[in-house]
Amino acid sequence: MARQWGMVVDLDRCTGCEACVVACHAENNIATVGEDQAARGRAMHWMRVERYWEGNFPNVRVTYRPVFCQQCGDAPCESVCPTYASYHNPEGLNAQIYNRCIGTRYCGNACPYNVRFFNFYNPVWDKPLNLQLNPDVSVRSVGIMEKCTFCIQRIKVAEFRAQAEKRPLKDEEFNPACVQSCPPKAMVFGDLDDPTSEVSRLAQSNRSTRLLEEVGTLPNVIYLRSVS
Amino acid sequence: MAAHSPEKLNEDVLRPLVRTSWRFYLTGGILASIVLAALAAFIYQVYTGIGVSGLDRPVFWGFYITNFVFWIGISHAGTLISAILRLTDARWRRPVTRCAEAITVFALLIGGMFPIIHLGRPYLFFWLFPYPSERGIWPNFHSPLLWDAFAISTYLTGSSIFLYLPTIPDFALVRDKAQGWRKKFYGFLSLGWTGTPKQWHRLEMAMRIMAVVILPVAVSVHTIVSWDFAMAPVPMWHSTVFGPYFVAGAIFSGIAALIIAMAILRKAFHLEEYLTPFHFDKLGKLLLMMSLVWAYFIIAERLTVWYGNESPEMAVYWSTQQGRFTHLFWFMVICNLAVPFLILSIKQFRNTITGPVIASTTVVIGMWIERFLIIVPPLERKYLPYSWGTYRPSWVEITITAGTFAAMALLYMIFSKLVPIISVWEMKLGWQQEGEVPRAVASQAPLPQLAPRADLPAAGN
Amino acid sequence: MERRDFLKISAVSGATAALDACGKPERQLVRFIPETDLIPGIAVWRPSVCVMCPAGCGTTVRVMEGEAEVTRHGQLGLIKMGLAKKIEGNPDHPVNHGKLCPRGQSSLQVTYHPDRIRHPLKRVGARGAGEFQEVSWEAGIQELVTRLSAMDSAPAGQGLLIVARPVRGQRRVLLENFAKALGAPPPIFYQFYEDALLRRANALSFGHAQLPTFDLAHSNYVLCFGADFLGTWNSPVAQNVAYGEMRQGRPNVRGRLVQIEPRMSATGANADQWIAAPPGSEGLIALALAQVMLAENLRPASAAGQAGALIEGWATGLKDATPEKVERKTGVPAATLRRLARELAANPPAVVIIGDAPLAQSNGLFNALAVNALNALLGSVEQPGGLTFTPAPPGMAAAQGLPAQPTSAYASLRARLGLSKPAPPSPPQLLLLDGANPVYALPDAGVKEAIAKIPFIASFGNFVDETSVFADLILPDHTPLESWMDDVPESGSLEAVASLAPPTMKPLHHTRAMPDVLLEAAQKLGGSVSKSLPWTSYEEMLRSTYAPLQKEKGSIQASSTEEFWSAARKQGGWWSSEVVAPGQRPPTVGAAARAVQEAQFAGSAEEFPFFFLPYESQQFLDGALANLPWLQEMPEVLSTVMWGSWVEINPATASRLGIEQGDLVEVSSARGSVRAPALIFPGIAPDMVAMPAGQGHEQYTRYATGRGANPFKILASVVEPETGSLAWAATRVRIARVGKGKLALFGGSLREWPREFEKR
Amino acid sequence: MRAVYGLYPDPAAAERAMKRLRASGSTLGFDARHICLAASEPLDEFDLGWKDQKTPMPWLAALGGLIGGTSGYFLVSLTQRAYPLPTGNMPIVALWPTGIVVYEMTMLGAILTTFISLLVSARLPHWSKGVYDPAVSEGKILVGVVNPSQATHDELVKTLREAGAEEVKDFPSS
Repeated sequence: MARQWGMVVDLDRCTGCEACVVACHAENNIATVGEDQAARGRAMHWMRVERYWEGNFPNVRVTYRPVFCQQCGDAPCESVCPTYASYHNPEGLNAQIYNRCIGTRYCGNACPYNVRFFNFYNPVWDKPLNLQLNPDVSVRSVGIMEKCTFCIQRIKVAEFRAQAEKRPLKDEEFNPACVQSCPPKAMVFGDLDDPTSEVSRLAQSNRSTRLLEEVGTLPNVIYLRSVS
Repeated sequence: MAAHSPEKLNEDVLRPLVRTSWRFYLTGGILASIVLAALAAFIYQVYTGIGVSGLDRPVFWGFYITNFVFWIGISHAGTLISAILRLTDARWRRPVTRCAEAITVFALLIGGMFPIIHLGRPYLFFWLFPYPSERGIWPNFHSPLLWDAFAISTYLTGSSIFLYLPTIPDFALVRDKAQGWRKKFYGFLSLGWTGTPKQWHRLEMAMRIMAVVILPVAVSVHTIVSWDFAMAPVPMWHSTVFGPYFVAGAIFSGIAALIIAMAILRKAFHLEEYLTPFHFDKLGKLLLMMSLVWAYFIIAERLTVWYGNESPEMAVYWSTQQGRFTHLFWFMVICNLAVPFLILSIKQFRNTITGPVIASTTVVIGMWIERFLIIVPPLERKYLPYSWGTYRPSWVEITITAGTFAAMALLYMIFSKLVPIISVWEMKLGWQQEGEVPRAVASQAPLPQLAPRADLPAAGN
Repeated sequence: MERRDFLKISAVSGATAALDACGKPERQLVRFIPETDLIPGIAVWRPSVCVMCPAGCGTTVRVMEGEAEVTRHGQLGLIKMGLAKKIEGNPDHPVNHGKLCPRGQSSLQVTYHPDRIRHPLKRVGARGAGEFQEVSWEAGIQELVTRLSAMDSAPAGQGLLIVARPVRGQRRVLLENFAKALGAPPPIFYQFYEDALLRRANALSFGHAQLPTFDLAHSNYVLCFGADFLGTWNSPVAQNVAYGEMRQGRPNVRGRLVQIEPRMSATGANADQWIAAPPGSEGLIALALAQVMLAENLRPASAAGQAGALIEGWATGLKDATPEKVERKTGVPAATLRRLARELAANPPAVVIIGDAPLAQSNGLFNALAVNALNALLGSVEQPGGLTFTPAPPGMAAAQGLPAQPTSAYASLRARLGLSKPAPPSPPQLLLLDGANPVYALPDAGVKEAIAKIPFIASFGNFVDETSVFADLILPDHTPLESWMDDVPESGSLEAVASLAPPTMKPLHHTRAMPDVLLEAAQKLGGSVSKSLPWTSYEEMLRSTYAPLQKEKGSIQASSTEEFWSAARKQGGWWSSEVVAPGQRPPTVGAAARAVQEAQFAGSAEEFPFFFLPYESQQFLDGALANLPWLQEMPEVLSTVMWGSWVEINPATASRLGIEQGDLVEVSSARGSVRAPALIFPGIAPDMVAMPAGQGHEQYTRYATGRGANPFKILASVVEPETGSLAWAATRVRIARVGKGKLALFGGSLREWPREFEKR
Repeated sequence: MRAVYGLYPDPAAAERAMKRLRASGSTLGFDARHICLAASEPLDEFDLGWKDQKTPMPWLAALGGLIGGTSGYFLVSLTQRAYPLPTGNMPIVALWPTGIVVYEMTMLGAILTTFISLLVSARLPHWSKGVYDPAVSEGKILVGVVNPSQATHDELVKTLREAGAEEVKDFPSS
C-alpha cells in the first residue's frame, strides 16, 4: 500500500524549546562536531528551530520555525545526485543512501532549505559515549551527506510489526523522534494519503502553508501559520 | 632582419626541443615544487577529510568548483578559438593554433580533476561513469554532473585529437632531424608519417571535420558547466542567461590565457619572428570584443534580478553589490572591463605586446573572481536567512589552487619542450599560399627574395 | 562436514582471529560473561525518572543489548549488557505526558560520559589539585564512617554539612533523616535558581508553601511576568504540553499570552504581546491591573481574599497604583495597562504567572505577593484554567519536601559557610556533597576558601567539578539510569504523583548508589543512626514507603503488596486517578500587609548604566548540565549560540558603544568582571545586558572546562530581606569592548529578509 | 617495399617529374598507382595527385555521429529502465537529460570516427614502411615509383634525374 508520509508543524504551538533538536541527535546518531567546527558552520542539526526577529525594541517580535527535510515531492536534491545516493523511496521520502554517496555535495547546494549536512570529518564519540549510538541507524563516515529521514528506522519497525501482526498500520502508531518528543505537540506525523489521518485532517487547515512553495519542490511538510 | 625562411623556421621551432637552459630547470623546479605542495595538500585532504577545506554548510562549493569552472573556461582558449579561426580561414591563426590547442588540453586536464578533488570520497570518483558494476546501478543521467562527465570527456577526447592531428607532420619533421631516443620517440608519435598526398588530404579533411564538430562541443561544454549551477534552484544560479554567459566568459578568459601564453613563449623561445605584435593586436581586438560581450551579460544578469526584486535573489544581489563581496565585485569589473577597455580600445596600447598582456592578466584574475562570485555568494545567501553562512578558503584550498596554476605552467613548459610549439607545416603552407616566401628555393633559378608584408612587421620591436 | 575438516577450519579461523587481534587492541580484550537477558536487536522500554531539573518528569528508557568496554575486578574487557539508548517521556506520567525537554533527553550522556568518575577515589595531592587515587568501596565507606563517627562526638553533630542538589522523595527523606540522626542541621538543597521566595509568597497568599501548577490547557488568557515557563522555569515540559493545548487544543478557542519582561525570553518570544517593563516593576504593574479591575468594577475587591489583604491599600482600591502613576514609574503606557486589565477580566479563565527575574529582586517577595493577589482577584486560584497546587500523594508525608516555613538555601548555605554575618557558632567539620556545586554556583566571594577550610569533604557526585575537586573522598553515585529512582513532583501535575523506577541498566562502572552507601554507613555507624534508617537497601526503603499507596485510589489496582510493587515498577510510579477538588485551602495565616516596594540595585546608575540579567540558560540551567556535548552543541534558540557564552546587547546600545556582533565585551560590576563575546539582541531593553548562566566552568569535564564565562561571578550579594534569597537580577554593570571574540553561531540572519543595503 | 625516387627542390620540379613518370609509365611497366610522393607540406595547388583525391570521411563522420548518438540514447534509456529507481513525480527517462547525453555521444562518435577513418584511410600508423627520405623535412619533394621491375631500374633513374631531381635514390637504401 502506497503511503505518503508527511508532517504538519503547527507554528502556533511551537515554543522553541528545542526538545526536537536533541531528540533527533539521540535517535539518529548525529555527531557533535565541537566548538571550532560548529563555529565554521559545520554543526549537524537535521532538525533546527529557526528564529526570526521582526521590528525593533520595544515593538519586537520573534517567530520560531522548526525546519528539517521537507521530503519534497519534486526534490531538487534527487535529480542532481550523480550516483542516486539521494533518491525518492516508494513511500515518498527523500532517502539518502549513504553507501552510494561520493560527496559531490551537489544535493546540499540544490536543497533550498539547507537541511542537508555533510560529514567534513569522520564523526568521533569519546568512549564510552559511543554506547549511546542507536544500533538501528548507521553511523555516517567522512565525505558523505546526511539528512533527516523522518526516522525511517522507526517507520520500518512499525511496518514490520504491522505486517507480522497482519493488520494495517495505525495512524500515529509511531512517530519520528522529534514528533515524539515535542512537548507542545507542535508536530504531527502520518500518512497524507490517508484522508482519516490526523495529519491529513490538519493539512486541510486554513492556516496551512508550505515552506518556499514558490520554488516548486512540493514539500510534504505543512506548516500551520501562527495565528497572531 | 631575417626573412621568413623554412630553414630558419625549422631551426627556431626545433631549437627549444633540444636546447634547454638553466632557467628552464629553475622555473620548472619551482613550479614542480608548488605542484608537489598541492599534491601533498590533496593527499592530506583525502587522508584527513575534506574538512580541511574552508567549505561548510551551506557553502558546499568553494575554491575547487571555482577552479573547475575557471579552468574549463580557460580551455576554450584553444580549440574554440582555433576552430573558429580555421573555419573562417583567418590566415594569421597559423602560428597561434598550436599554443592555443595545447592550453585547451591542459586546462581541461586540470579543470577535469577538480570535480574529483572536491569529492567527499574522491576514491570513489569512478562511480560517476557509466559502467556495469556489482552495485547493479548506473549513474543518474538526470544529474548535470553526469552531463559534465560526458561533455568534458567528449571535449577532452576531441581537443586532444584536434591538437594531435596537425602535430603528426611536425612530429615527422622532428623525427627526421633528431637523433637517439628522440628519433624513436618522435617516430612513434608521427605514426610513420611520410607526407604522401593521401595523408595530407585526409589530414586536412579530418581537420576540417574536427573544426566543425569541436565547435558545438566546446559551446556545449561550458553551457553544461553553467547548468551545474543553473539547474539548481539557488537564487541567482537559476538563470537562463547562464549558458551563453559562461560560454562568453570562457572564450574571454581563454583568449586572455592565450595572449599570456604566447607572450611567454615568444620571449622564452625567441619566437619574435612568428608571434608578432600583429597577432597580439588581432587577439587584443578579440579580447576587447569579448570584454564588452561579458559586460553585456553581467548587466543582463544583474538588471533582470534587480528589476525582478525577489527577496531571495535580492539577498544575493546585495551581498555582491553592497555587502560582503562588494569590493571583490568591483575589482572584478575593473579587471574584466575597465582595464581591458582602456588598454585595448586605444591602438597605441593594443599594438604593443605589453598592453594586451597586462589586459589579459587582469582578465584572467577577473574571470577567476567572476567564477568565485557566481558560486559562493548565492550559496551563502540561499533562501531561508537563518541558514545563511559564510565561506573562507583554507590553506589547503589555496595551495591546491596555486598548484593548478603551477601545474598549467609546468605542463605547458614540458609540452613546449616536447612538441614544436608552432605548427611548422601550417606556417609553411601559409607562406606558400600568401606567395610571400618561396616554398623552397628553386635549384636552377633562384627566385627573388620577397620582402615581408607590411602588416607583418619583423620581430624584436 | 567431516569433523576433521571442521577442526581444520576452526584452527585456521582461530589463527586468523589471533592475527587480526594483533593489529587492533580492542580485539584483545577479555570477554566477560554477558549481563543481559535481552534479545539482541530488540529494544525494551523501561521507566525511569528525570533528575536534570526539579520538575520531576517521568521517563522511559530504550534499552538494547550492546557490547561495552568496561572494567570488572580491575580487568578491562568487553561485556554484553543492556544499554540505555534513548530517553523519552513516559506517556502515562501526569507531569510530562510522554514528552521530554532537550535537557532530559541529554541525561543519557551523563551515564556514558567519558569523564565520569568510574570508581571510589581518595585524594592524594594537594586540596583542589585534582589528584586522586583509586580505593576500594570497603575502604571508602569505612573512611566515611570513621570520619562521621568522629563527627558524632562533636557538639550535637553540628559539624556535618550536607549540600545536595534539590531532590524530593525518599532520597531527600534519607538525607534529612541521616542528618537528623547524626544531630546535624538539615541538609541544604542548593541550586542557583532557587524557589524559596515563591514558596514563601504562596504560603503567605494561599497557605501553600509550594510551587504553583498552571492549568494552561484550559486558560484563555495568560499574563506572565518574566517567567521563562516554556523554557526552564518550574515544570517546563508540563507547561509546554499545556501551552500547546491552550493555543490550538480546543476548537474555536485560542488562549492568548502576554509577557512582561525587559529581556525577551524564549517564552516571551511566543507571546502575542510582549511588553518591556523595567526590572523590579512587576509588582507595581500587577497592582495597576488590579486597580483598573477594582476601579472599573470588573471584579470585586473581596475576591482577592487573603492574598489581597497582604497588599497595603487593596481594600481602599489601590489608589496609589493608578495606571497613570504606574506609567510614570515604569514607562508602560496607562492605556496598555487598562487594556490588559480589561482583557484579563474579560477572558476567563485567565491566569497571571510570575517567576525568574521578577522574583530575583530586592522586592521579589512583594512582586510575587502582588501577582498572587491579582490571581486571587481574577478568581483563578485552584480553578480550571488557573493556578493550582499539585496534591501530595496520601500517606507519603514530606515526600514533596515542602518546608513549613520556606527559607532560602542560598541564605542557609552562606551562613553555614561563614560568608554572612553573624558567623555560625560551629564551623562545618565535614562536608557531604551530593551533586551540588557551590564553588561554581554560589556567587559570594570566598566560597572556594570557605570550602577548602572544611577539614573533610566527601562527594557522591559523578564528576569532578569546581567543588568536588576539593573532596578528600569521592564515592561516585550511579547515574539515574543505573539506580532505583523515585520522585514526588511538587508541581506540573493536577493529580498527585509518586514516581518510581528500578534501574534501567546495570552499572557501567565501579560505582554505587548514594542511598545504598548512606544506608550502609548508617548501619556501620550503629546506634540511633541505624535505628532511624533501618533499611539495608534503598530498594527496601522505597518498597516500604510506597506500600501505603496500594490502598489509595489511583493508577494501580492491586490486591497484594507484591502486585502493587510490580505494577508501580512497570508503570514508573503511582498517580492518583482524580484531580483533587479545588478550594481545599487551609485557613490562611495572618501576616502584615506590604506596602509598595521598589527594587534596589547594587551599583549606581551613573557608574554602572546597565541592569544585568544572568538568566537560566536553555541548555545548562544553572551550569550543572554544561558537561553534556549534546547540550553544548544545541543552539540556544534565540541567540543560536553553541559551545559558548555571550552578552546580549540591544542593537541601538551596541551601535552607540561601537560594539559589533562577536566583539569581546567586558561586563563589570562593583564586584568584578567577566568577558564574553557580544551578541546583538533586538529583544532586550537598551539599558540592560543579559548573559546566560551555565558556562565558565573552571573544572567540569572536557566539554565544559574553560569554556565561556560565569556571570554569577560578578553578582553583588543583594538579597530579598524577608527570605534571604539572592536577588540575582539586582546587580548593575557597565560594559566595554575589549577586543575581538568568537561566537559559534548556528543561525545566519537575525531577520527573515534583511535588507543589507538599508544598513549602508 | 622497394622504390626508386628522386628528391625535387620545389613543387614545379616535382610536377615535372610527375608528368614524366605518368607519361613513361606504360613503357616502363608501372601505372599511376605505383607513383609515390612525399612532401613536408600539402601541395594543393600543383598537379601532384591532390586534386583527384576523394574520401567519404564527412559521411563517415556523420554516420559515426549517428551511431554515437544512438548508443547514447540506448545507454541512457536502457540502463535507467534496467534499474528503475523511483524519482518522485519525474519520468525515469527524461527528455532533456537524455538529449544532452545523446548530443555529447553524437559528437564523440563523429570525432572518433573522423580520427579512425583518418588513420585507416591514410594507412596510419605506418611506421618505417613507407617510401620516405628525411630530406623531405628539408623541404624536398620525393617523387618515385614503388616496386619497379629490375629491368627498368636504370631507365627510371634516368627519367627521374632528367625531371630535375637533385638526387635519385633507392628505397630502402642499401
